[in-house]
Amino acid sequence: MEKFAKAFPSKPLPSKTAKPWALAGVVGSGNLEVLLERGGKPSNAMECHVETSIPGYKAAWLAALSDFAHHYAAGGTKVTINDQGAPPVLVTLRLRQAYDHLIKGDK
Amino acid sequence: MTGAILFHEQTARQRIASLVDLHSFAELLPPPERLTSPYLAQLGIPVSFDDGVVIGRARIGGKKIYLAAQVGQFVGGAVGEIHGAKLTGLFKAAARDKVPCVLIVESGGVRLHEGSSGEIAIAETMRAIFECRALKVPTIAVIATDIGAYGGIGILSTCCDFRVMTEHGRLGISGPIVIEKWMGKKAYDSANRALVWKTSGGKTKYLLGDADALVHDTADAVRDGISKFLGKSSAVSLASIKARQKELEKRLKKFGATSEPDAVWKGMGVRDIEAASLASGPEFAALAKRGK
Amino acid sequence: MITAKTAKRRENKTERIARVGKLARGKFVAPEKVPEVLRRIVEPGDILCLEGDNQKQADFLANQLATLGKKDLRDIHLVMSCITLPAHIELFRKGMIKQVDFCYAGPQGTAVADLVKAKKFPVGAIHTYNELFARFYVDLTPRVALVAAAQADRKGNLYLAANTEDTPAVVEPTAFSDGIVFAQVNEIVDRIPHIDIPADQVDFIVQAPYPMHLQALFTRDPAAITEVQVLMAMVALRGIYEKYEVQSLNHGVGFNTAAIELLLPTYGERLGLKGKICKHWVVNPLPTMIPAIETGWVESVFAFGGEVGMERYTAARSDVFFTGRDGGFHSNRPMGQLAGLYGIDMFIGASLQIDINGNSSTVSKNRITGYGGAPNMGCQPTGRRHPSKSWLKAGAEANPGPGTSPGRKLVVQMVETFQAGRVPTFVEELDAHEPSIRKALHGVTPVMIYGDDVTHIVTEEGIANLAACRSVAERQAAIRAVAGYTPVGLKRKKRETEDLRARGIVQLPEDVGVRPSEASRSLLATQDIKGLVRWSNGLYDPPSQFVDW
Amino acid sequence: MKKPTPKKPSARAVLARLFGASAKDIAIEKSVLTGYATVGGKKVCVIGTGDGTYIDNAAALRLAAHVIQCIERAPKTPIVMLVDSAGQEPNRVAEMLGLASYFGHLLSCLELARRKGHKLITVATGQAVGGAFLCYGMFADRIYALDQASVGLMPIAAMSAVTKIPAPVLEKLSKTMPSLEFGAAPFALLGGVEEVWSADDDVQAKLAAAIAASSTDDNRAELGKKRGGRKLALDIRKKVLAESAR
Repeated sequence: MEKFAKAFPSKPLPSKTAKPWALAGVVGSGNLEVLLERGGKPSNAMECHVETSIPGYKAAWLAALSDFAHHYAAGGTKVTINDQGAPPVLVTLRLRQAYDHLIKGDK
Repeated sequence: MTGAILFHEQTARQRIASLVDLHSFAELLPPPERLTSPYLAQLGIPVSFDDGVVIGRARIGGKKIYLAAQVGQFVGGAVGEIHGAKLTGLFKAAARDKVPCVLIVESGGVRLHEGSSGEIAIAETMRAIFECRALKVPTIAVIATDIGAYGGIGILSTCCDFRVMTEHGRLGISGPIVIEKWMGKKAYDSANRALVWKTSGGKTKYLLGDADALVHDTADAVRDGISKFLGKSSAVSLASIKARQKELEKRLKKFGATSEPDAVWKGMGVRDIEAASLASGPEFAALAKRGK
Repeated sequence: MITAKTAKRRENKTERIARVGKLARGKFVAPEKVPEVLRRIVEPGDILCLEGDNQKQADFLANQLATLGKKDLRDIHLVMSCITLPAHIELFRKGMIKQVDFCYAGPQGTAVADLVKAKKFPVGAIHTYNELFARFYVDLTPRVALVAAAQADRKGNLYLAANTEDTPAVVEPTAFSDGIVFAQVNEIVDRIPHIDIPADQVDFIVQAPYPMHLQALFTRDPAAITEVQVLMAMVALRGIYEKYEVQSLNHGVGFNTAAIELLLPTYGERLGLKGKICKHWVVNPLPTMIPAIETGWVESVFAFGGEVGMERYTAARSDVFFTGRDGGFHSNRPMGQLAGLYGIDMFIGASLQIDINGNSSTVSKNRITGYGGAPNMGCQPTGRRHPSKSWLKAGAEANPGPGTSPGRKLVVQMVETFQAGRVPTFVEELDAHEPSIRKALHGVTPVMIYGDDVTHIVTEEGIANLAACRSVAERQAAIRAVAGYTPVGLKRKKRETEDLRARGIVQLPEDVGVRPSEASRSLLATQDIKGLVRWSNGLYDPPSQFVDW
Repeated sequence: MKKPTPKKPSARAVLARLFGASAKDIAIEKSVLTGYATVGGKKVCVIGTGDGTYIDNAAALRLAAHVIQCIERAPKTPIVMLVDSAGQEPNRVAEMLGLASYFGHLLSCLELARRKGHKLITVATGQAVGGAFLCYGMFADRIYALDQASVGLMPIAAMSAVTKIPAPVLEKLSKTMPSLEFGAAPFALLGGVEEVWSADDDVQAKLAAAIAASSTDDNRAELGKKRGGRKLALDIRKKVLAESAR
């Protein structure tokens, strides 16, 4: 297992979201779960905590998270990831799904 | 035919969302509480915030239910200490509140990485299920995926009042790979998918009476299947267990020497095996005429 | 007038047939006599064609050939489409082959790489299909061809059923140059449904004790299509199919394109694209096309070969597929490749590796697979003259200068940035540059599709329009922009990417109107093989390994 | 997997130790035990397995039939369940016929007995592993184990083989996590066994006392927490109950 944490600059989250937290994905081979929560500090950063079963890809992780923080207004959120070897594309996809879910709720 | 969401492909959370009334699900011990397995953490295996089972309160068609959905992808949906305790607590809550309890099963049984704790948890949950049944609180297991209900969870599923299955669902104790290892490839080729499903799949279980409903592989169909049983319960009585004893004796006598699933299908009233193989849910039930 | 030289070639054929003598009854040879017959009809130095592609195989004849040794047959110049069977490898191990010219070695890719390392694989060249078929008429004309057919009648006419494939391309040059054609057939019958190969082009026939090997190469189980592939399919549909109004096309065999096929009746319908795109196809009878065919998207399909289990369905849909008078499916590989070269708006396929210049390859140090037919279609046919909307639009984007074609075929590479096991698809340099491989191939780097031919690369990150790039540096930047988080992708510069995006050379999913969170398997017309059977009204008979009911 | 090796002492000897002379009325058919005996001068119903046998569809039915008979003919008689079984034998026909349902039926019969006032006491006498322990023994009101009994999910070697985690890693962890350890004593630490009886104990007296003290509430989670072997289960369960009551 490899663990790391980092905060990325991001525009603040909309003041109202449908839910206080959202979870996307599952922990399974080649997959991951992303827990996205309101209440991270400060409001202009996305705070990320990653635990991954496959060490050695930190650069790709940080780049993917940084890009997400850049493209989405996710400031003031806390992202916690349990990963079992998901490819970066799934990381981005799950982040987007969790984000959509947080903002819009079920359906 | 287009765009149907297959129930067996959904994640546990998606299943819940698509089964219950909109916005009715309130998760108990939700992910932000971060109740994760200390065993897996010690072993360097990824943990999950729900420990492989999502539990909570919800409504289906306006009726209150307790609901659990196992996460098959996470360590095979296997039951560890936390996972098991969540299940036990949920069934106990259902008994306390006299609210039906639905378990969306997807588990290979005890989580080996956590040793005997998971085994005891399954036994405790069985006790809690029977607490519900004694109070005429319906307990319903939904078995709809290939991970299905195996090992201790296979046994546990048979303790519930009702089982709703799809053709993708498998119910048993030992899985095909274990049996193949034990008996040899000749006796059981685990790669023969058609044979595997005819041995443990929903259709055969429905024919034999071990599944109470066989529904299409969609959330809508599963919800209808569940709804049918929400108002019912099958309290354990002397008459019921005596009837069951007879039925199981008869089954063993009739098919005990048979190794071909097709013989079981024919014996249970399926005339056109090929058509029945292709049919699913109620279409199959109609072809089979289980006569229940 | 017959010159001395033609007389000599014809005499030689007569001698060979005379040597067989009573081992055959007329044209017909008993299975157990086949090795001896082969020994007598093949001479050292012969060009021998062993029919077999990535689908059907003259496997009985190949297996019989492999029972012989170097003392029976030597110095053979083997020409064949696909090295597929263990028997093929055996011929090399026994040292019977002095040269081989072929196209593809999929299942034996590892064995071929081993033979190359052991210097037991004297390769002339790895070809594309049409090149090899062409050379059958130029400098690689077979003296003996061993082919496979479904049925023969008593006169020796052959019926090829759903798997015409390479057979006419092998038989004709052989038969019309005094070569010997030897066919294995599944059965000998009084009447065949129709004649594919006339008896006077066939010298010997054996009824094989087992039916010819057929590989279910094009069956893709919808259950294995991932949501990422669905996302890419949505992006491709909007960013390429819709944009260029692609009318005629070829699809590869991968899951990416299978996802597109299954999105047509759902997502495609919703976009109002029915009747506007994807009308004419040059592809094998892909089971995943059944829903699109059943919903009326497809006007015609011409195929290189058949597909196991699609026989009844294709016969029932003779309005779409090419069929004989008897209703039987008809395929033809060289004609299919030709159609794929000149006749279509778009080729779209996947690759294992793409380099920074857009060159792609399926070769690695330990696996040499060759090309097959993809490069015949995945290239710019500068000989093309007829216009189409798509061809002109893509041509205009490519900004043709004087002295170049006004149009462009869309040549699209559709890949995930990582292969299974986190192996990056995008690399700075292809494994195919490995010196030992280049040496064995006489200095040729085995590139599947050249970067110059590629117009677009689609990944889960978006689309790179390479045709619209104005410099090598720009093309490299565009590739990095869609290479995701591979080492190649991590080297991209944000400003460069933004600039390319502003100019439409790089498009993210949202730039083509796709919301990634919408990408769901539920958009597929069916999510499993059983659904395909239902869509076909029970006419599709999937191979048993795909059946769990 | 290894074929089961019969554990010593034999089923008969175990019965004699638990029930003295009254054990003679207990039938042993294919290592499945059914009958009645006397404990502390009172009649008990006995069901069980011996010699580490496999339990199959037919065995489950025989045990169930005896429980039904006991409910009908000997109301409220305590039922003593003896466990010495290697589990269910992996078998395709057994699975096809629904072995899980046969086990579920046996459990239903025991549940009815409990509701009708029969006390349910389990004594793990030999192997008490896998499905065979879950399908009746672990369903008792109170569970005891002889100290030579092999109780638990599976030995560490087997666990290592299936999970691919090196045995030494599991060994080391089991020092702080008794759940991973195999045997009656660690199982008791988890609350899965009320008490382990040693060779020196007067087992008949212990059994009589156990029957007398039996209660139908499931106390295993409490025990597990108190004994420190299963620290989370009770709290998690309580949390579910508390949050759901809100």
